Amino acid sequence: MRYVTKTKFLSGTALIAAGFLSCAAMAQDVSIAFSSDELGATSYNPVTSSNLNSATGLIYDRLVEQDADQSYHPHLATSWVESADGMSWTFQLKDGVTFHDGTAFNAQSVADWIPDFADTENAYLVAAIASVEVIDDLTVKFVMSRPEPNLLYNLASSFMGIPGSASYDSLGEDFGVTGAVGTGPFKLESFSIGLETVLVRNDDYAWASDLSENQGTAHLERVTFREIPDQSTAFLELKTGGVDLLLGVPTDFLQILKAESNVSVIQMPGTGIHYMPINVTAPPFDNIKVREATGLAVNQEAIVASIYNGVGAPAHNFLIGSLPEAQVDPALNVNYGPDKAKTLLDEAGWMMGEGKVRMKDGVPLTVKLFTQNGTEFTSLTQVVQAQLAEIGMEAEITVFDSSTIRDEYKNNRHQLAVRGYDWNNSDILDWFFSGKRLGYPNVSMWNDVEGQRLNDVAMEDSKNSDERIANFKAYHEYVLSQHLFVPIYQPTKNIAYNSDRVSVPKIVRGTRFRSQTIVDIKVTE
Amino acid sequence: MTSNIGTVARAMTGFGNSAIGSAFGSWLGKIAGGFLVLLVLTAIFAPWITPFDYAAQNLMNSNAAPGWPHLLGTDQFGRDVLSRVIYGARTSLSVSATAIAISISVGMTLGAAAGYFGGFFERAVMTVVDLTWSFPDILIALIFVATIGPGLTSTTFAIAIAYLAQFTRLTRAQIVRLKRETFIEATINLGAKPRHILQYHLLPNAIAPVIVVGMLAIGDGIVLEATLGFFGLGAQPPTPSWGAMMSSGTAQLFLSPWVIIFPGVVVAVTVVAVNLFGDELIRALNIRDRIRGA
Amino acid sequence: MLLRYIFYRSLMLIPVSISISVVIFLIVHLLPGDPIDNLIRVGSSPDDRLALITKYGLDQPLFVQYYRWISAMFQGDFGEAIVLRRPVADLISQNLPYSLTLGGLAFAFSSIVGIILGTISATTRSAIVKQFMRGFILLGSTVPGFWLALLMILFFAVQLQWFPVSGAKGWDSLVLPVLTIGFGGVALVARVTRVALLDVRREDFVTLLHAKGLSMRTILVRHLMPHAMLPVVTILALRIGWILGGAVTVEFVFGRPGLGLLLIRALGQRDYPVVQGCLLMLALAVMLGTLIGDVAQAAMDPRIREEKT
Amino acid sequence: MLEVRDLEVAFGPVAPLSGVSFSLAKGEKLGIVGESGSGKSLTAMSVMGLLPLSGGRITGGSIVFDGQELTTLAESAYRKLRGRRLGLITQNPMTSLDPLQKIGPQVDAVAVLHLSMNASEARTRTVEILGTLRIPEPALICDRYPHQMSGGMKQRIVIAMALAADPDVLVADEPTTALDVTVQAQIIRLLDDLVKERDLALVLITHDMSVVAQTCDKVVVMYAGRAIEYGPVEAIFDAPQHPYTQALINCIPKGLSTDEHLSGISGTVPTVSNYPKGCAFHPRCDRAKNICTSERPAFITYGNNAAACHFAGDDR
Repeated sequence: MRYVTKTKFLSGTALIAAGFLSCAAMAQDVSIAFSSDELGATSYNPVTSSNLNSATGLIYDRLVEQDADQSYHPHLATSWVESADGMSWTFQLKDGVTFHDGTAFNAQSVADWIPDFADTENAYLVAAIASVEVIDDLTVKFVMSRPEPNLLYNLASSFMGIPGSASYDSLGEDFGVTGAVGTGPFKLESFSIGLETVLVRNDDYAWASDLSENQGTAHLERVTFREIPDQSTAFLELKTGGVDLLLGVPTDFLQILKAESNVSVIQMPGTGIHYMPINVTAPPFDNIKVREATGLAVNQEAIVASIYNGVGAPAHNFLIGSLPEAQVDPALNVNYGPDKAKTLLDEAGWMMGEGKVRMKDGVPLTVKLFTQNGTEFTSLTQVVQAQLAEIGMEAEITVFDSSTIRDEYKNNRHQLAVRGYDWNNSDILDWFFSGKRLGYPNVSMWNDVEGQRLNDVAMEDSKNSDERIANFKAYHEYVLSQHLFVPIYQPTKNIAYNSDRVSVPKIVRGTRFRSQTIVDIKVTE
Repeated sequence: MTSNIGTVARAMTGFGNSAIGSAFGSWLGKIAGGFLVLLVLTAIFAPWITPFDYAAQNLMNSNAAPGWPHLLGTDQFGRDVLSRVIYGARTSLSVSATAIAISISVGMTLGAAAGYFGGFFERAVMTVVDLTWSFPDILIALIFVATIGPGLTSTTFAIAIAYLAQFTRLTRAQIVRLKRETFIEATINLGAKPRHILQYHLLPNAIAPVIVVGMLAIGDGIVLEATLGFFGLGAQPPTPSWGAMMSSGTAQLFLSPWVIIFPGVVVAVTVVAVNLFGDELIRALNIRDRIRGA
Repeated sequence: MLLRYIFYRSLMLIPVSISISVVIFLIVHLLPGDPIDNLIRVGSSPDDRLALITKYGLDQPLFVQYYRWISAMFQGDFGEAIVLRRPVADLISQNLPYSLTLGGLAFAFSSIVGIILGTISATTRSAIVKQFMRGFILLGSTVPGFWLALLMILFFAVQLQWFPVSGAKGWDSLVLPVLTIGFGGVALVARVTRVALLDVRREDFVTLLHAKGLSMRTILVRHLMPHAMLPVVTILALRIGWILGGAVTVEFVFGRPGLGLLLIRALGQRDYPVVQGCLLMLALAVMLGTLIGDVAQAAMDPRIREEKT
Repeated sequence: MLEVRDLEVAFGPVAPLSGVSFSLAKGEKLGIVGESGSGKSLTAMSVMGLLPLSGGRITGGSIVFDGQELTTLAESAYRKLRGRRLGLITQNPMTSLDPLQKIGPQVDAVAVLHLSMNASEARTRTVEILGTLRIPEPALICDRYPHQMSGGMKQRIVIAMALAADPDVLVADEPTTALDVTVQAQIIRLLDDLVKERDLALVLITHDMSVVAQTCDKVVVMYAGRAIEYGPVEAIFDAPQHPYTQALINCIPKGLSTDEHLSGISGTVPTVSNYPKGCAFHPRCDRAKNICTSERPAFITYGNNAAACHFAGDDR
């Protein structure tokens, strides 16, 4: 605690007081800084909100949880059965679970909750559910309008934390702001938008998922989540004891953090990819050879080693390594190959002339390279720019804010861009390469008959998850063969904490650092 | 608004002189002027002066501390900081100077028209001017950059717009003052056309204070450019500008502080020099009272 | 007389406010990009997107959207944030107190310290003090805020650990932000005070005050200061807009909520109603500032009082 | 009452005033005359002890007031004289009053300060003085602001302030220059009356020789920071010794005759930084000889007046 550190500077009598303060601090009280991508949430209403942060998962439990290996684990649902045709799912619910307001969690809670999604931005999550039937107090059945192999994935999302209906209905618009009721290990005590969220322990909690070691109530009694927009400020807070945990440390800070004796860093496999989409409609990238050459110019390994200091992994295709659909034919993976890149450009008619830039019909090979503001992408883009220069391609960088860059995409004013996504499901392929979403999110502007067919099969004709995996893998391989983008980097998720004060499990379960790990955190000081 | 804004405007444009500080001041003024000349020359001859290519990356030698051959060290891409600071002078000075030039030309036109024609037109122009003047310049610039996209061009215009009010106000005050002077009244009475009077009599007489205030505003422009750079707008990589360098990841402040500290020092020294020199100009041209008149 | 003056001066604000609302609306809607992109997430279909556009009326012609916005505004309804999903009025009222506390304190700090320093610098006989003040004022008006903020944190929060690094809880979290903003403000006010004092001191009537046998202190307090305060009040009134919106960088670095940060974030997300609401608030504050400034001038200076009524 | 001897004033390295001497008794009126920049106002400021305001200081000579040496007087003691025994009337009534304060308090302050009166006593006195200065409705005037009044009226207020504590010496620095001609005459007449009524010693600074002729008993003529002629008004007008004095007198229009030739003085007054060597007037003097360009003429007494000219006393 900062105040403890401060008192150390004071004289003897104050030291006694400091002793008391330390005792108070031992009272399992931590503060956590959000990562920069989860700032600005204005509500803890999981149903209607479009922006939820990590604290949400502590207030609400989900029916199922997803582990780092992408497997599904029971939580409020103890087991589930999918019918053979995929047209219904039946869930057994955990017994003895209560909401923060004391009401019992049961099948009716689920039946009351699902319809709340209607007409919200999150409705797509339950779009395949036609109706919810209460079979008995602890059994609930989702009747589907179409097979949805992705249902468990959706149910594990933060947006599907289950709120207490009574409170949800009575608070209305203010639910999630002035009050929030779930079944989670912590209760919302106060929420100052843009500043901090204070949670206190739910002393009745006894229904953690098997991703947590601690199956009882949380060790921590009180958690304060803070919003700190500037990353270096957040780092300094950690250093000076103002916060105990930093969710989401930018990779450039890792080196500095490791030098701090009281700071430990946990690196979790990330759930996204940094990549460079290529606009296939904008010459010279309408020529597949130029696209392939562009991909061969990027040295993923060098990038990981230099700007990321070896943290994270190079990306050679579009999906994160832990997804089965990422295991494609190795020949299709994109690797560094400058010689082949030069040959391909020669073949495409772009010849090396006098200067450093290739020419064709008197036109230099100069292309636009867009990116978003924020250090993460701008550094990467500058290195990519230098690597493209190696094969004689001159890239001019423009840095946009996130809204403007989407507008550029939609108006087809782009050629290359450096961007990233964070999504641990193969349906991201549909999001970025479907011909229905040209411009944005389909930044590659790719509209291909065979591609769309494979997409439709994967999205709509998969009856179960095995089939879905096979279909998406086929689609992924076809996308790779068309050289629509250059995969670059798989970032890790970095969490730093004050190891003098708190203990955090070494192995973090789940897809990200969430409630399942936070209930295991202890104050050790 | 009242004439007191004049004192405000004047106060903002320079520090008043004092009898005692006078000798010391002109000595400082010489140093400041010399520094500025040197800076401009450096900016002009950057390609011949810089020891390295400002954009050449050497990832194996990133974040190197100041020493030989990289006198001011290297940044996270292994680029030479000294070369980038020198090239940055080019960007920062030209952006700021161009912006202020635009600001002056538009501001003088508006201010002259408002001051000369008076009436409703004057009131409308001055209302707008007063409002933009009281609006935080960083917000004006941020909104403008968001509207037309980032880059040096939009940064230039953003700065130009942010300082437009100042010049409009100053020119108007000059014109209003001059209009009352006998020789202008005489010219008007002789039946000269407004355009003629403005062009040949009023503007030439009004220009000196505007130029000096403009010179001082270049310092503010450099700071605003740096602040835009802090929000990731402004110069596009790999083009160096002082602002962009100072904001190139605040993580750098701990990892390789020289990347951020040197441009910061250069900005501070430049702006101080601009102010000192501007003060000397005001004194030399003896236009303190005319600037006050705004 | 003063009341009459305030009344007429306020009437002038009505046409100005209406024009400003149009300008704000146009600026906001001419920004490239739209808020819907920030709402939809992976998995939603293009039809969902269209549905949202219709839901928020973004498919309507601009003048229809303006009419809706402004007529709601007349009923005190700032609208609903599209991306942030809260009533804009709520968002503003949540952020405003932070801006007001920080801005108000920085304002008070820079006025009081600035006037004192300006007076000292204008009246001191010591060349060292004079040059020191000159240097301080020069530095204060040239150092970029974000730069100063970082240095403040490094020194006072990390090295000395006197104050927290960031946040908005407790008085001690206010010290560094107030000092950061105040530094520039103090320099500005000191500069204006100093120049104004030096100006007034050259006026004829001051000679006559001395000839009456009044002491320097009486002259300074009773006669020079009221005059010097005229431009100081003007500049302070003009700074009201800066207080509410100009602290963006400081809010960002110190992790404090505030109107500036809300505006910048909403701007990034193209959350039209929020941007419009914030800008309108700022514009009103600015107009109020100029009004207060003019009224204060009129209250202090009988010449203005008559000229304008 | 007041005796000034060889007064010398410097601003840093420049000495814009030197060699000024005169003396003045109660009831006497002394005129100091000269073109602008000749050092008239500096003389006034020296007497009032207000030179430091503009950055100047007395570097030589003496000013003795009522037996008291003023050049070495401490500021605190000087302050007790100013307003109490030495009154000042400044040139421009438009800018001589604090525009932010009502007339009443500005005048009251003098009596409060020097006569230890309370506010209401001081106000009674103010109203009374304003009345004696022929200001209509003096009680109402007290509640008005300076900008609401005419120039002549303001100058009367300034005079009222100077008189508020019954001073012995009144220094009037070009009191009429900024006023309309009709008002000028009124103010001069007013000053004249006041000297008689109150037995004041008046130092009247002006550039107008005719005012001196009408009003004063004695006159100091100044040129380029020096007194060049000093004596009783009649003597000087009868037999001016210095060619500059002569020229000034020639400038006065004598009557309304249409064919009269009004002479001006050719050339311009030199500025402080380039006072000519020798007699400062020689570049404009039609009688200048070699000696005038090299040697500064000493003061020579000739009859009742004294003049600094190499040819003073010579017949013309």
